[in-house]
Amino acid sequence: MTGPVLSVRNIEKSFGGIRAVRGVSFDVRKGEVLGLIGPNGSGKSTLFNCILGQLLPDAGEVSVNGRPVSGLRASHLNRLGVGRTFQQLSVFPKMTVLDNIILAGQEHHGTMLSRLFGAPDAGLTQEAERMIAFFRLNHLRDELAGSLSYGQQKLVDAAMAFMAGPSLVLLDEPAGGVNLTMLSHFKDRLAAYNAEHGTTFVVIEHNMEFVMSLCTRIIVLAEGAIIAEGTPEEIRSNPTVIDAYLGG
Amino acid sequence: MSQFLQVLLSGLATGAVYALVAIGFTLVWQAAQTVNFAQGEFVMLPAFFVLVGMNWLGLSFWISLLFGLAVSVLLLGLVFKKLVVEPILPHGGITLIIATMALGILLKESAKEFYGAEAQPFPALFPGDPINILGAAVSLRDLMNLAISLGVVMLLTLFLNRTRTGRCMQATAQNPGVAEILGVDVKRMVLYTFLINAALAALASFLITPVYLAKFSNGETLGLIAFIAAIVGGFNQIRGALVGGLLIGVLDNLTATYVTAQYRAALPLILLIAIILLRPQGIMGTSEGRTV
Amino acid sequence: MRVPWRLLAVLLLLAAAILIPLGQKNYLIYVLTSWLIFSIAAMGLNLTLGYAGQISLAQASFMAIGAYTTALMTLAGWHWLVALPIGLVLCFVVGLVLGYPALRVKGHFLAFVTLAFNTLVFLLLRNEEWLTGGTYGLSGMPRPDLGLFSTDKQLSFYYFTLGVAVIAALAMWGIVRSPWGRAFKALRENPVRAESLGVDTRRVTLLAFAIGSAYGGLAGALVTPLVQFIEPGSFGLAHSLRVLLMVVVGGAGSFFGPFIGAAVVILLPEVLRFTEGYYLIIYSGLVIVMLVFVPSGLIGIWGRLRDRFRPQRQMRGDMPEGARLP
Amino acid sequence: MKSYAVLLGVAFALSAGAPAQAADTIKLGMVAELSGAGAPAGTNWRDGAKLAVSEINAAGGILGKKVEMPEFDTQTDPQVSRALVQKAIDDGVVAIIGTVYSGSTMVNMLVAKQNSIPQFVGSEAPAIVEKGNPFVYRTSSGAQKGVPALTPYFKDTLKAKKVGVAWVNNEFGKGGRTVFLAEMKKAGIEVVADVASEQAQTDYAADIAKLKSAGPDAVFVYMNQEESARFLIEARKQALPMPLVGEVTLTEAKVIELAGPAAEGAIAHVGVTATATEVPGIAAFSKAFEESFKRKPTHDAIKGYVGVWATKYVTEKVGKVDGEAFAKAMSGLCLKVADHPKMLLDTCWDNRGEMSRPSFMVQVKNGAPVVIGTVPAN
Repeated sequence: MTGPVLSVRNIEKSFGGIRAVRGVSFDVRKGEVLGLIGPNGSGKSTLFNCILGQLLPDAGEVSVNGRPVSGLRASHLNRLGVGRTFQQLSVFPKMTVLDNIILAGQEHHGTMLSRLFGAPDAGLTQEAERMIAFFRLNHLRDELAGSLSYGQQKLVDAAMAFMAGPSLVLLDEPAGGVNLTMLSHFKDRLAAYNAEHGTTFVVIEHNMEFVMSLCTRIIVLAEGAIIAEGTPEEIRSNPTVIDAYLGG
Repeated sequence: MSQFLQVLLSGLATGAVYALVAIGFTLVWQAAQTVNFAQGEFVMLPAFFVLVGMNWLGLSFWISLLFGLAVSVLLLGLVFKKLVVEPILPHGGITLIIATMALGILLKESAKEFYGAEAQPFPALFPGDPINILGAAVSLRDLMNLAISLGVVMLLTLFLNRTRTGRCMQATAQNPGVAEILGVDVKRMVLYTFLINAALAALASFLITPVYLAKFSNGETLGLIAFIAAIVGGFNQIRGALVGGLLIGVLDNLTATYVTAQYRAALPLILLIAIILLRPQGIMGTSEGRTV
Repeated sequence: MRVPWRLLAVLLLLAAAILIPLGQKNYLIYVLTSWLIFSIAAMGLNLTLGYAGQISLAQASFMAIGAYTTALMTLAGWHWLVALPIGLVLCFVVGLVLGYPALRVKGHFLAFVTLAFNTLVFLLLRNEEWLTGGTYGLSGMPRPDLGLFSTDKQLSFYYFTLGVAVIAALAMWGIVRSPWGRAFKALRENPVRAESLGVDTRRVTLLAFAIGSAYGGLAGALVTPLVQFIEPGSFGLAHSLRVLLMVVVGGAGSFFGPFIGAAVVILLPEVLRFTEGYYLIIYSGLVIVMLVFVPSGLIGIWGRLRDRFRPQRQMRGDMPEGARLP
Repeated sequence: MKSYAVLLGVAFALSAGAPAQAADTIKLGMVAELSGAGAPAGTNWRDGAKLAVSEINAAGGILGKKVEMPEFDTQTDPQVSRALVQKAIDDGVVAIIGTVYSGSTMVNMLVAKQNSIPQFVGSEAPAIVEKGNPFVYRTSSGAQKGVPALTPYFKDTLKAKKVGVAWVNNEFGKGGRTVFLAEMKKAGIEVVADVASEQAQTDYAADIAKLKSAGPDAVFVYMNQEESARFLIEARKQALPMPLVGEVTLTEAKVIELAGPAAEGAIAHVGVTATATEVPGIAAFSKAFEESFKRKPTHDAIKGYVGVWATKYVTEKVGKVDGEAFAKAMSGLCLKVADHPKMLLDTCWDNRGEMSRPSFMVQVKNGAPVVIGTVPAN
């Protein structure tokens, strides 16, 4: 694959006269871990939602592996190889961890009819077990997802996002509300997954420590536009970024 | 020509009453995200309250109308909101919709058990004597139905757009969360909506029952027609419900006269399916704001 | 050792269903048969309402499609077993065609479309006399003869219906446990997350509605040989509403709910006979009260009782960090 | 793990048997539309029958046994009615009294037939007696007898050349309309407007407009009570000029009450009417009914009343409770008022259960139906 995995071109989005995103463009190459940061109200959530198709941009285009995706429904986008995690807890609380993870893979296996009449696990149990082992969740395999701790649920959420073997995963504030021990385990797993599978990540995050240590490249947004872009080291020392954060 | 005019005018007169019911339905939909499947029964019942006032309490007809209106607003507005909608809404929209279906049965059967299964005559508000307009016989009653319905729609629109309370109600309907932040007493506004709905239903009841006769089963078709009018016209618009009501009233009569009487009941239904297929936001509706 | 218990209970009930009608009068057997038939219809609607969260008000119409298809075909000399699949496929296809436009739009549009459809079907059945016999309906349909087992007697027809109901229930069991059923459960618990994992809400819901409709057709196909007379009035909106309330009363979304709901609706007039005309008032009033306090239906009452007498499963507390953010 | 306890309870509740019946009473099964759309007709039917039962018991019962009449509410649902006829028979009734709605009767008469139980019905659809069922008997003439009785009125009295027909599109209305069309064809009268309306229809503007522009000499109106009343109200509004002629319903007291002045001048052929008070039996019946139920009897009340009395007369003629013998006795039977006063009028049944008796032409004058002519039994 030669072209960028994710390509964002001149995205514009206004809400009743307020220009939330002003002509943002960037590319993400295969295997990159891109951090998207910015102060509150910088437009990063709007941009994120435009990429995910939740919002229709006023102008510009988002394409994944060269295919325009604006306005696609979430399930369609997922089938094009885009996985995501959620800011809020997003597991299926009354299903077991194993079932949660099998579910995350099954829509990519077979047809609707084979899902109706085929094997009850859609042939995914082994794959799901591997994913569980990868995130070190073995002891929780048969627990109801809703009975897990907050951090554990975040892990399950991430495992689900990876289950379909996506080419691009969008992580929406993965570190929010997770304690330190758990966080380092989480970061370790994400990095390992990226290293093993070469999956591209786009991370939106407030926790600077987490972003700086996980990402290979960072884009800083302020007032709807890109104000800086570079490696974590470059961003850390960029005076514009520091101004934007301090100036609010 | 006189036949066409006759059918058109009669259709408008009936449609105007459908519109009243549809508007109430739309208001409740906006305020509480509730599809009230008992709406037809809400129109059937006020006439019986009036009959109770006249025949059991011995009140005069006009006093009974006020009595009927008051009881309707109390029972179908306040009590409905407090005893059915408020406790069930947290369980989800579907649960509430089903509850209103059960409520429809409850009201219908109650009217039957307490006032009898047979239709009852209901005094006319206006004389039904025909007036000849270009060969079409139109009664004062028809004209008054039309005038009152249009007048009420106009007053209601003025109220919603020009008064503070009205604007607060609109804000509540559009975004209760934001309305709350802006200091609107959301609960009170929702309650007002229910009271207005009950009053509109009572008014519709008083206008049509002289011709339709008071009968426990009257709500069945009326409720259905009201939804259809609301959806066809556009769910999020008062004028949508008005247009929908008039349209259905006229089309129903035209179909019965010129196309087929056997399938006259099918026309509104086909219209409904076509609208959902082609223009789900309704004829007058805007697609935004219909994110329910 | 939880599974054998449940299995045992189901087997016990099945044994009861086999033994109870023996030596009973025709009326009771008739009531039991219609209980089974309505249970099948309610099972189908449960898939639409309980699992997919969409209101359908056309279950009686699908029963009508099933009933008229089998009636016309058996009257023309075809075997019931040949007519049945055709009726089912017809219901399934009609379900797809009907559900497609309604499910494209968010909201409760399926309720309105099915409401309209139910009345349309009634009008068609009444007006197209050349095919359906109009208001006079169709009569004299033979009961299926299964070679060694003739269903002409009331009791043998009951066992035949029981057999069909058991097969239908097993199929439903398979459906809700399949990967497709899992997608369904996921949709119910967290639709946004499910969509983001590739679950196509519209298609899954549409399929649920179509399968639910086919169950309605199956119930209708059994009505034909049971009553041996069908007419449009037996498939009106009131009947759709009745099936809907069965699902709700029993417990929408639970596997056994429809059986309980159907039993309640069929038997309640018997139990409340002493109240004469008031039973519908009492019934609908009870439904509203139930929706206020136990929206999950009679099954939900049972669940609550169970929770009261049994200690709840402990939440895992080994990693209690992280505020449970809203 | 959830529901078996509940299911089990239900199952055992079901298995409770029916109570044993006492041998010194005779049970008649009142299977009628006590709720649902048919409730007005059904309750009148029941109350007429109730009056007959109390009179019969006061006069010593049937074959010296006291009469009981358990009630079964069909909810105006044909399938329920079928189940209830079965239940009534399981409970040991010797005759079924009901149902009134033809749609229900068509279904449940099969059950009574299978069990050889006589059944008096209030239904008027032609199809009921066309099924060769020897156990079903009408309590009023079917449409195919009642409607033809009108033909001479259209032809000779009104001298109509072209007529219109407005009918309610259910099995009742359709039956009447079919017979009417055939009759008009026979009589050489042209039908220029054929207007169907829905059951429970409320808006008759289009129907009347159509009739008005077709301009027939007279209109035949064949609808249920409320529909008739709404039709009359709209007809008056649009000043429909020609005579409106109905069969039975159009001049009923309820219709007159509902339609008010709009009912003035409406004409109907009535099989047996509570207004025909010059017939002594009918006058006495009306009086007794009003005393018991505080309202005027309807056509359906008279039918229920006659049905129960006929059960008594015929059972006593046979001398025992025996469905087969009852059916044999009914075939071609005539009950003369002279010997059987409670039949109210001389009544005969043919071998199919169709009934005939003298009937009346009635017109609404000054808000009350007045007999304007008598039609002999046909």
